[in-house]
Amino acid sequence: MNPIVNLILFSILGLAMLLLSVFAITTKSLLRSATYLLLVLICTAGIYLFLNYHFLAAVQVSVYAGGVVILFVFAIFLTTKKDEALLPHEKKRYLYAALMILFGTGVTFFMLWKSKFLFSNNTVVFGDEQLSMQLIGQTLMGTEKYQYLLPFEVLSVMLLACIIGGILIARKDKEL
Amino acid sequence: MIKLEFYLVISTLMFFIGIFGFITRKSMIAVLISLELVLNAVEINFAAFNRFLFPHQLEGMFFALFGIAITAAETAVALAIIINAYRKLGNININDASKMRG
Amino acid sequence: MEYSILIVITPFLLFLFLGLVGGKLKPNVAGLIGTLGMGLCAVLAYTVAFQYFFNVGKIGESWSQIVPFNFVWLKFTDLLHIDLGVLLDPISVMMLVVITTVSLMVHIYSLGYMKGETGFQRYYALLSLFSFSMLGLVVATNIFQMYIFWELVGVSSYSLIGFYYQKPSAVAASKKAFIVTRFADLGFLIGILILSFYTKTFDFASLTANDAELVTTSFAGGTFMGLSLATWALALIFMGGAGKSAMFPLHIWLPDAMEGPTPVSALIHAATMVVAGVFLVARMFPVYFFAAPDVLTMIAYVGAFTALFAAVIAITQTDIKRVLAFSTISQIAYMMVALGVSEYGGHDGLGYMASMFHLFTHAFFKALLFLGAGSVIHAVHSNEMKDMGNLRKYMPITNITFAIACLAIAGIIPFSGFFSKDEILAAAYHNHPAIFWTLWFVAGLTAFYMWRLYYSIFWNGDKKYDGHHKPHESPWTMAVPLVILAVFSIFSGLIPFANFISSDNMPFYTHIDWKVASLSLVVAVTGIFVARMLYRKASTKPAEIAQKMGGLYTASLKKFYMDEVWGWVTKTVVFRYICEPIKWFDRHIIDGSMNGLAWVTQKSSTAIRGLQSGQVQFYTWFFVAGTLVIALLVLFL
Amino acid sequence: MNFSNFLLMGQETGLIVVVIILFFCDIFSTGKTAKWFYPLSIILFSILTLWGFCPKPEGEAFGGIFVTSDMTVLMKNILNIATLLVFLQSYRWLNSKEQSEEKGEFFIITLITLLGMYLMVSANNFMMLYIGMETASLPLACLAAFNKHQEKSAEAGVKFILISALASAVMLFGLSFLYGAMGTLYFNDMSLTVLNNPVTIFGLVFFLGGLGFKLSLVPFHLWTADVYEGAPTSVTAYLSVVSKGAATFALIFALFKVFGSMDIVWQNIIWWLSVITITLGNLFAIRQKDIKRFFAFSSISQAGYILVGIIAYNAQGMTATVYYILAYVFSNLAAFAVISAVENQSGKTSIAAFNGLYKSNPKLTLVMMLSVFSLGGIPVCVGFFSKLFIFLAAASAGQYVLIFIVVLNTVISLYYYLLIILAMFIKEPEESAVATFKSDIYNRIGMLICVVGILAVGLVSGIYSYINSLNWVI
Amino acid sequence: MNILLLFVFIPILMIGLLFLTNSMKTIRSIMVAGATALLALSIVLVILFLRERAIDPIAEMLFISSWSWYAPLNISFTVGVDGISVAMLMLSSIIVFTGVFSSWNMNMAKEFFLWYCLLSIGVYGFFITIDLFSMFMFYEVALIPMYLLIGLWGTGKKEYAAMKLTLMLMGGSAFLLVGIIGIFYTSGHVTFNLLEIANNLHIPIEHQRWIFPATFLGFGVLGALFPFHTWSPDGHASAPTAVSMLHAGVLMKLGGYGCFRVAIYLMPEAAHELGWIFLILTGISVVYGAFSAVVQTDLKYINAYSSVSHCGLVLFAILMMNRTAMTGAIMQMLSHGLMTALFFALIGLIYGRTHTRDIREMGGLMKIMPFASVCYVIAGLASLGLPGLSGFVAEMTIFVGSFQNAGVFRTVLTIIACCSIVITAVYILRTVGKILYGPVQNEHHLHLADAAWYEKISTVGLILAIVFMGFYPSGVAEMISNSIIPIIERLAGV
Repeated sequence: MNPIVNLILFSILGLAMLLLSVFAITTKSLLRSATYLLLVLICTAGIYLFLNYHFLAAVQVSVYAGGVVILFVFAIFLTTKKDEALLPHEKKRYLYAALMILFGTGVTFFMLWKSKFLFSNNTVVFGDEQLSMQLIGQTLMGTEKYQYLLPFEVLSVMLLACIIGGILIARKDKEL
Repeated sequence: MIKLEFYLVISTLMFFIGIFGFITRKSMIAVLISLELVLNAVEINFAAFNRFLFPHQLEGMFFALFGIAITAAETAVALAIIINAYRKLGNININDASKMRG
Repeated sequence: MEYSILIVITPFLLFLFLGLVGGKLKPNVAGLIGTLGMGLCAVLAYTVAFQYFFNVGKIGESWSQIVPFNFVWLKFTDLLHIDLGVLLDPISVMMLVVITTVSLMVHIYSLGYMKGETGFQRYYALLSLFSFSMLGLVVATNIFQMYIFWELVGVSSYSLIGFYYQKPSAVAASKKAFIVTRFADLGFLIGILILSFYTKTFDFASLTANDAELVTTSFAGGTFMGLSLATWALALIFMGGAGKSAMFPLHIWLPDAMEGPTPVSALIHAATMVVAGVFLVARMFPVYFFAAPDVLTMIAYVGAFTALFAAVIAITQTDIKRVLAFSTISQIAYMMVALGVSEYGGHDGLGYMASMFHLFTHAFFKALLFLGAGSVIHAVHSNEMKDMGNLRKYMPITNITFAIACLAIAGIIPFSGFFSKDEILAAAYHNHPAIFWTLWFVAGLTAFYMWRLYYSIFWNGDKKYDGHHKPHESPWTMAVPLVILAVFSIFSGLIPFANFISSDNMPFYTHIDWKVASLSLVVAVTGIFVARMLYRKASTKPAEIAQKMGGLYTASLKKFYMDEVWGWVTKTVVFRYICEPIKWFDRHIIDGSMNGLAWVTQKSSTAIRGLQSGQVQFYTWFFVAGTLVIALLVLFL
Repeated sequence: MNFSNFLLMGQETGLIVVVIILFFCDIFSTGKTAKWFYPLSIILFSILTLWGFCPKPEGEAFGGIFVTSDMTVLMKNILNIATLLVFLQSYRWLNSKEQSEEKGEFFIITLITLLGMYLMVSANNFMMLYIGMETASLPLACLAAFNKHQEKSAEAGVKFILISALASAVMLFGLSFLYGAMGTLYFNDMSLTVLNNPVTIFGLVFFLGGLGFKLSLVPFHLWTADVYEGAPTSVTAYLSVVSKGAATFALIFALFKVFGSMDIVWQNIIWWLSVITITLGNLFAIRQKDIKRFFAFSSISQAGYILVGIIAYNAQGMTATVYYILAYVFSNLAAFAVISAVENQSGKTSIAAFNGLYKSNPKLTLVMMLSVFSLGGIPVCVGFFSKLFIFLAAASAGQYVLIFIVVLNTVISLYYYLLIILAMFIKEPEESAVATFKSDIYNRIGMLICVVGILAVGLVSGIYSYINSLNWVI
Repeated sequence: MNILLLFVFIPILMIGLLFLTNSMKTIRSIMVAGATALLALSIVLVILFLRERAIDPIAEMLFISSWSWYAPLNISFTVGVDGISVAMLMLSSIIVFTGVFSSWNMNMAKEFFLWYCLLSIGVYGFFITIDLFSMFMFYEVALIPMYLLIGLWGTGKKEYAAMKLTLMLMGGSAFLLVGIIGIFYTSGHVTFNLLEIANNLHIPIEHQRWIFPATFLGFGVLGALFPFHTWSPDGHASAPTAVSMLHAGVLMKLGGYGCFRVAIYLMPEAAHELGWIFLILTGISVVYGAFSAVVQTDLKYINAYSSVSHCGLVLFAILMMNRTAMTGAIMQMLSHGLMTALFFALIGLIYGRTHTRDIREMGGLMKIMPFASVCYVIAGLASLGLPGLSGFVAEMTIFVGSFQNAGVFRTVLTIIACCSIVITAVYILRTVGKILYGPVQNEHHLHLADAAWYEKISTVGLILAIVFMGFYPSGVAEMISNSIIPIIERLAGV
């Protein structure tokens, strides 16, 4: 692909993502918010595609967009009464929050700007080749260095705990 | 040419936008949605670093992968807890969850 | 002569015995045991005196210092240590005799005087304690031993003044006596510290040896505020003496001390303890003379002023014991003057001898006066002159002995006071004419107020007494000491004192200086005559004269407001302007700052409670902001 | 694939086995056998705990993601002991009417979080550390909301999950920069490439923020009190001791192994964190009225002390810190044992409920007293020794000023600990005071262990020497 | 087995036995037996010590034993005594013994004595150990029981007073702890043993400059050093009798002993350099305490401020840094310990009967309870330095010793300190005059009983000790003085 086209596409994607993020956190309707989130997540998958991490993009779409957002939607339905508007907070809170994130962005950018080394060697050109599924599978299931069987297993145990916990907490209890 | 810092700038901005939402949103679920933004931003970081700086191993990418999984689990637990809170408190207004203080 | 230690130890054992088990004894038994013990002491003291003066004391031409007994009690450094021991030399032996004699008389006298008082046993125990302390003081071999016993006599004096502890005035008087003397002792102590720091010894013998060479050399010219350190040290030591001996302005405790039982006044506040200051200066006389002659001069002036001052006050007092007390102050001041005007060696040291001589005679006649006064008080149950008069008819023995004592103190030949006072005047006459004339005038005053006292008590109209309280002569236990002391008062002046006591321990010859003697006799007789005119019969003349004198009379009656001055210093300055502010400072500033710390902690705890608002979003804000701040600080600082 | 790797994971495997057994027992146990579930869990877990003390092989597994050494084994043992003590305390609560159905869940979730903590301790890779940490926190949120009948518990759950998720996000943000700066997440490799550059420092600070949340260091501590107050007492105990201990171990390994060469930077951070943590924790603790909240702030300030040991950056610091955690386990859990006994008896958690406790329950009071004395650093309780060793460690790094500030803070901490003593011994009991009661046998065993621990661990010097003899660098 | 360990084991044994019993009679017999055993042990120790000392006049400490404790940190538990510690042990035993009798009728006696024994463990332990670590440990062991002893069995503002006392003393120990750790590390973290640090190691002067003030201040707070003395009046006023006795009698001595043994002994250079600051503070203490006592109306406050003054004198003398003054300081500790314990015993006795400590509400007690009153007078006289009682010997040794220093500064300070003897006389006599003499103020007091037998044991025991010391000071002084030589040599070697 043409690098320039690439860049333009990337810029559009990035800008869209940021804009959608802003919408997601400013919209008054929870459902809309969830929808914007979904769009942001899909855009992110696009970003991963730019990085040639197709598998990651797929996971992003299926897990996030497919799973998490649906969860959100269910939760919203479960917890939101009709015509319940989300009143905004008092202005002061926005001010403080804004100050803080401006400060945070400033610090982070300043830090990035100061670390010149990151900018000097990032001209690596990466091709279009995809990561092979085999490699991903081996990495996920291997026990050598740079292979992640153990985290994978632990993650499964954790998910078990979360499921048990989630059910325990969310299920309706017998009345006492 | 797409540079690394583009990714970093996007992720940083998204990170802080998420934080902003986290602090200012009134509904617990909205707060959680903001949190998703934050986590998403971080995962972009990992992937971008991996691809640009250390493409020979897949550490960053797998970190992002596991991150997604964990985020999902986290969302599930958090929503369960929020639903539980909704039963107890009657709404999901985060300001109401401040009985304990001082 | 090791047995001389027994003189000191016996009263101590008596004290322990009477103090611990006295309460279980019958009062009389306790009193008798005390008296017998003191009798034993007296016998021992006489034996020692005899042996010393006629047997072993004289080595060659001079009187030696014998130390039959001495041990290290407490070692400070290799050089400085407190020894306890017995030092026998003319003055200490003389003092032994005086103390044991008077003490014995008082013991006997008290058997009658204190009869039936509660705490009779305690009284005897305390008397024994006092005797022990006083004896220990005079035989001290070193200045620190003297200080130890100095404090002990202070305490025994305190307990005896406060013997009637339920009487607030007695308690106040005892407290005053102790604190004033304690204040003086502070000077004494500091003086000792300075002296010993330079000389590295406490020992009297070392200090005084070879014309006090040790002191004069070791001080080596150190000065402080323009005066040499030796002067300071000795002046401070004199301050101790002045306190005990009631020199102006530290005399205020003595009149109040009359709150104690009269025999106690006789023993402690007339004959023995109050002369400790004189004894101290006498003991260190060579040191004073060679190392700090300025101090001696000061002593002379202080003495002269005190003598005059006390005599003037004595004229107007109406409490008979107070008259005697001021008379005591005045007479002790005489002794001090004598020391102050004295020089060293041979006839030049006449003042020294005279001082000791007067101490000796004064002890007897003043004890006699007090005991006589006690006898009177015993009879009329009052201290006030106005309650007395015409007592000669009821109390003949007391009357006669009292008159003898008055003659003695007035200095009428041939009573003992004449001889000793004459020597003092003679010594002053040659060295300080101004002082001589002062003393001369005081002698006249003395004669006047003593005879005023005498006439007021025993004559002064023909006052009748009610049947119930009819005065009567005292029992024999009280009369016998009076008689014995009267004998002493008459004859003790005839002792050739210069043979025994002199500034350099070399006997010398004295004669009566008739020019001085006649001057003093004239003024004494005048005084007596004036007193006789005014007080023999009841009349209004004294009151009229008092009226005419106006302010002077009132001032004298009020003791020149010295009590008030001191009262102001203690109550206002010390209590109100030092102690109370300190108390306030302690509670509010010091303690307040400690509590303030706690308060600040509590306040800051409350101030930051807002952090814990319960709002998750605030927590998050704080969380992220905290992280960012830390990052900023670490990155850019 | 090489399964011999699992041989090195003795304790983790054992734990999983226990979880599985309990899982099935929970599923298949019915009304009658249900009452055996609790003793069974205790016995199984005790066996696991005891087994932990058997010698274990050392080494790295899974290509260096996981490392086990005698030190990590000991740390896990300490966590085991603490967890066991928490279990022992929870008997009455779990058998209460509200909770009797959910015993199994409690054990399983707790043990899985414990597994997460094991992995935090043994992690030799930041990804592993992160996953371990998430495993340790997410289910904990469920535990915090475990008392479903209480509003407070629900609120605690919300607070915990939201902040913990944010903390993990912050930590991830930091980790991503660390990864960016060093190109790897393996501790061993990172320690070779670590450089004192802004990205690394930035990453380090954010990483510390994430762990600071678990350790509840100021300024990451604000959730602590609310969650501790709202969560069930046993969960609070677990949070305040086990979770904190695991975080400490993870932190100390990360700092020592990875950031050793930039010690000046993190020592500075830790210095300030420790000072403000202790001070703020103390200031808050002073005026608490609820005993669980009180212990929350107390544990915040204790976390500050832990940092004092870490700051030493040497073997002595490591030993002192581990020893401190051990001491803290016994001291703090003794207090929670008493709190839970009182709470289960009377339903009250206010400090005022403890007024005059000595008159009704002297033995409980003595346990509590030993506990607060130990926390306050009074000899001969173990807290005295552990504090002293922490200070000695800091002194070995020349941190005298820090020691001084911290020691002065102990005076404040003593003040509020004495308030507990004051309430129990001196204050007159309220009208509705806690009556005399007998706590259950399990809790009493737990208290006994704590008391023995408090009194013996300090005086028996062998324990410190043993910790000191362990190597922790493979 | 080292004989010194018995000092710790006996109280531990007592604690164990107390746990097992509940009857008042058994409790009392345990306490009396234990306290007597401790007293006997102290006497035996004195004899053994003197004998050993005669054989071996050079060794700095005797009966040294050392057990390695925390080997990785070079911490050992080391015990050993010299003349000073023996004297302090003797003092502690006397006061523990008499304290038992003074608290004969305590409510909750079991608990009281448990804490009491714990307190004495701390005190004994502090005096027998010669390594900083154990010293500090025992120091804190001794402090903490105070809180409950005052808080539970105290009177008046007891909670406030107990808290204040504990916190201020703990604040002091905070300084101390930093100092001790500093000593350990700056001397090369080889040992905590005092003797080894003193003789084989050296603390660099730049470290001494901060360690010396820290340790001195740390111990000084316990020694009621101005301006950190305010715990003392409130604490003493609220404490029960035996606790006041033990606290003022022994615990405050820990401060002086520690200043002496740790601050001065280990850091002579800094002591020379910075001693003057503390010298001024202690000088203020001496006079300030005395002046404060003059206007107090509560008996215990009077005595507490008097303790400030007397303990100030202890530190003052220690800082004079010569053999005589230091000997005096130790003697003053003994003397003050005994007489202030006697005071508190008597105040407790009086308070127990009259239920007031306000001197304005009392009067004429001499008539009502002669025994107690005479004892009070004796205590007062000891306090104002009457020869023949312990106070005199100690104060004179201090004054003479202090005066042996050259230089106007120290001389002037000594003279100022001397002034305290007058002020002491003022407040003692004021108190005695108000409460014992004069007419009886309150009719109800007329029927009060004199001291009971157990109170008599306690007071007479203390008086005997005071008198013994007052009459035979040279024995005590010599034992102490010999033990000071090593310290003096170190100071001189600077």
